[in-house]
Amino acid sequence: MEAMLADTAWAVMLIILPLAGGITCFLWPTLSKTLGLITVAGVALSVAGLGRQMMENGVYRHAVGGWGAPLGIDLFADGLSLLMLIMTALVGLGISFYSRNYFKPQEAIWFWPIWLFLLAALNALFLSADIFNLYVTLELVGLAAVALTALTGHRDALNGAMRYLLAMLLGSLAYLLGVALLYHDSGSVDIVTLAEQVKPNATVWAALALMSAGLALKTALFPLSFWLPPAHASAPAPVSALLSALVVKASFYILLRLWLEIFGFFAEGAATLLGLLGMAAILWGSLQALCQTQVKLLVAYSTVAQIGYLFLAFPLASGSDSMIWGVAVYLAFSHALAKSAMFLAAGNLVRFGGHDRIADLDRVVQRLPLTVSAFALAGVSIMGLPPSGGFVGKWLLLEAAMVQGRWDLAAVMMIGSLLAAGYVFKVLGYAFTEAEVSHNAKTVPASMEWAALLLAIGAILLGFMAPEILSLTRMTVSSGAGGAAP
Amino acid sequence: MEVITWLEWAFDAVLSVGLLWLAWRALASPDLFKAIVLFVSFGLLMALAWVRLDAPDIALAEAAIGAGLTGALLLAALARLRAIAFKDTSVPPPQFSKPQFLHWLLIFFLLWLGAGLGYAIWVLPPYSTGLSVAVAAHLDASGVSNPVTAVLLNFRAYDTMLEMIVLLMALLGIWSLGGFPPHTDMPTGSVLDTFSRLLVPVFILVAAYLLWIGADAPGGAFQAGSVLGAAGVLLLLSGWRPRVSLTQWPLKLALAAGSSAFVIMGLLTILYEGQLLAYPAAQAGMLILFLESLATISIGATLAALFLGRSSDHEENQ
Amino acid sequence: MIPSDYVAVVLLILGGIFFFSGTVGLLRFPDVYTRLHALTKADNVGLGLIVLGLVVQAESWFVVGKLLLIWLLVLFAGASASHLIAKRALHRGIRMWK
Amino acid sequence: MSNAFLYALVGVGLFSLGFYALIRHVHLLRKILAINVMGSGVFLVLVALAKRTGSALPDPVPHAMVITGIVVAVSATALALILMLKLFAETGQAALSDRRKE
Repeated sequence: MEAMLADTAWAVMLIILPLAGGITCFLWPTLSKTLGLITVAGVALSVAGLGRQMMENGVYRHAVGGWGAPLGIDLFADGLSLLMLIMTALVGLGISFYSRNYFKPQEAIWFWPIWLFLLAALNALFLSADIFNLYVTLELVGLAAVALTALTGHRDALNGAMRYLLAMLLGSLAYLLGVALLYHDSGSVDIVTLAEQVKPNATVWAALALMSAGLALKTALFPLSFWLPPAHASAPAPVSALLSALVVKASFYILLRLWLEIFGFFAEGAATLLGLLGMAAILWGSLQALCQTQVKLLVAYSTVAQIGYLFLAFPLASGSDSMIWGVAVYLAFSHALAKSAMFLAAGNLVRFGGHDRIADLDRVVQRLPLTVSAFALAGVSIMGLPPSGGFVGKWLLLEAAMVQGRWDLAAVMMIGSLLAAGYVFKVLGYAFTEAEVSHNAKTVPASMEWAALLLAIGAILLGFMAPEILSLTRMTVSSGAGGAAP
Repeated sequence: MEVITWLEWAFDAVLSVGLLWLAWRALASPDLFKAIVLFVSFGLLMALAWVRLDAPDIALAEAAIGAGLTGALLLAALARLRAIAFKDTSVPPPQFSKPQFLHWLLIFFLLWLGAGLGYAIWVLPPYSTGLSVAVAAHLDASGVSNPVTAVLLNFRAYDTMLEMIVLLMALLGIWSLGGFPPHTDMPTGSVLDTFSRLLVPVFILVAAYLLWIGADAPGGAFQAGSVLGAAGVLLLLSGWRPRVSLTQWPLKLALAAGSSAFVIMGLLTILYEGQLLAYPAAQAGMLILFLESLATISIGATLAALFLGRSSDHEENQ
Repeated sequence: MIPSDYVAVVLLILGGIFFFSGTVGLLRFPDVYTRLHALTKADNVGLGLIVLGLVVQAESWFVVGKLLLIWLLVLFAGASASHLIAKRALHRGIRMWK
Repeated sequence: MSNAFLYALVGVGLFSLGFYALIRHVHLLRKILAINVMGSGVFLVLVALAKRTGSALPDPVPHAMVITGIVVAVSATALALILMLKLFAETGQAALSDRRKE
């Protein structure tokens, strides 16, 4: 039993399982609810299996079709992708648990197959080592996200979904043109072979610019974040949690992987530009969030701000060793847990009061204690207060910024955390007061409240498990086998 | 043979200018209907360009999907747009959204972008074999002799699996939105009925031929599937609607056939070969043909269902 | 240049001329019905000549069969399409030019 | 052989043309047309440069990529069209409205 468990290809299960689940949910819509949860639980188990497998024999590599790197496509998992897979599995579990009661029946039969295909695409994306394969997974993630955003069919959801689809397609085409240039320059689309053969000439610089612009547009980095707030705010609550926590991180992860393996060695100038845009994103996003009147829009603008933090890793990493990438992935993980908890809590508020206007939150603390505490705990992690995961991630970034003498980055990080505290307490403040117009509140199922709370507690617990997780991120190709066993 | 190369250069130059001019006219023409018709002819010119670039597989796919089906989808959408609006057909001229100075900023940025990309392409080495040597080396082990089908169905079969899911995803997205609003069906005359009744069997024959020939010559699952999709669109245009019993189980099975075939093949190859989608060398050709035939059915059904737009169970719970 | 090539070149040029006359008809004729008339007549005969030109050069009978099938399908499609366009134009009340 | 670079430059031209139309036009159907033209431009670059192998047979890998790309493009176009129609049915105009319904 032990041997059989050890050598099963868990990574492949991570992709095949949700695909099979999605197709079965499509064919038998009546049992899609239970089947969906079982599939997501199966995915979580597969991630655990993959993690255990990687603990023993280090980096995981799988040649699809048996053809090997330049000709065929390789699956590749190191510490960074493992962390992203764990993030996807945990947030996916919370959201699936929440969505069982959230959707009306005719919406549920479409939510589950699309969500399982999205999960499969995310897992495939985090495991892929082939830049054209990344294009196909990116496209699948984008189409699924747009279909889910427009699920309710309301005016704003359709508007947000249309804007998101056009931005997503533009980003994918720019990325694909970059893939075309890279392929025709060095004759391969496999990341490892590219890393060896790519030399900084005009074509590679054009490919770098195109791919970074396309991926920054899909990650909603500041000037290109026009599409994110309307899409994330108008989508159904579990979908906006999915978008902010997972989908946005997928394109960030690809940019990180490309920078780490291919472009990082000769792209200092572009790294400082990304850092500048990151700083602008933190300030602009936080200020916009401060002056929002609706919870979901506030949380969406907070996503724009927190993405800025992730992009600060680019200028810092080009200076020192690659430990900074581990910190960026860790910060993405903690933001995913906290932000999904926040959006689910916002969903509960909307379900409870019928609206999400901050001013009219009517004594929500007494009537929805679990939801507001979930929002508060998630806020602790977003703000970066100690013991939360957000604190550890931001502290490490701050430390690296000070070591490298980047006082501007450090200052912006501080201001960002201050502004984050501002908008979180703004919501919490109104949660205690009594609104003028009291309205008949609908009951919120306990499972939905507990889903939000568990994710928020996860964001806090992440801070306690920081040493193990950060040592996990050091398990990359360079550190060889078994480098990470704590 | 100097005349021939000069003639080829003249043809390429005319085709290039034609492509750019048609694309510009299609994007800038005031009337939407004219824009779509110009876009379809642009798609046909693109198919010609693929032939000039020795890419017959893509020419087939572009003519059937790029020009044909996308054109049909656009025209159907325009008809539905006008059916909802009941407004007169003259759509307001393309008003530009941004103020004037931004217009010139955008033009300057695009010229700079075009020049930069043009230079990035121009400095590429005139000769580079890319992966063609590796494909040629492993071609005989792949079970098919058409290199493009070998890449699509064997070397990068994983991409094609995700590709089938993308198609299914688009259909799920459309059905989850409740499908296209009802389109007033025009009374079809007898000519269209005889036309479609005679042509659909030929379509199915051509699709089977393309599927079979795909192993050795240009053709394969996507081209055959798009011809099947075209047959479906022709039937739908001539007023034929699938019987309700047909749209429950059989349609869903046909739609999911291609992707589930890939997923099951993935599972089997993991169990027996230890590698995802690694066909045993002896039966590679047969397995590829099996996968391709199911993919053809699935692509044809999906493309036709994309055009129909409404899902079967949508009607029940309306 | 063996004799069959000469025949092929002559046929192809003749076909080209018919296509050219069809295009001139498209540009010069006053309304949609006459243009449809010009297009379907000239282009089908033009295509027939081009197919014959290619048949002369074809290596195997199988290719000849496919070429003739192409011509047949285009004839069939051209006729039906022009009929439908003309019916639709009449339905939308586009008057003839005289 | 060297018509590869000619068609690649045409591809870049189509990409820029489509990019311009995507930004400038308000009507969603025109934006969808622009996305398709940009897609054709990128595919043209991919396949044109595959002809530089020096031998009669071009490089088949970009050809497979473009076939996958064409099918992805038609899926995205179908989804965009349905979104446009539903948006038109809800708001009465086939364009993105900037004002948020407060």
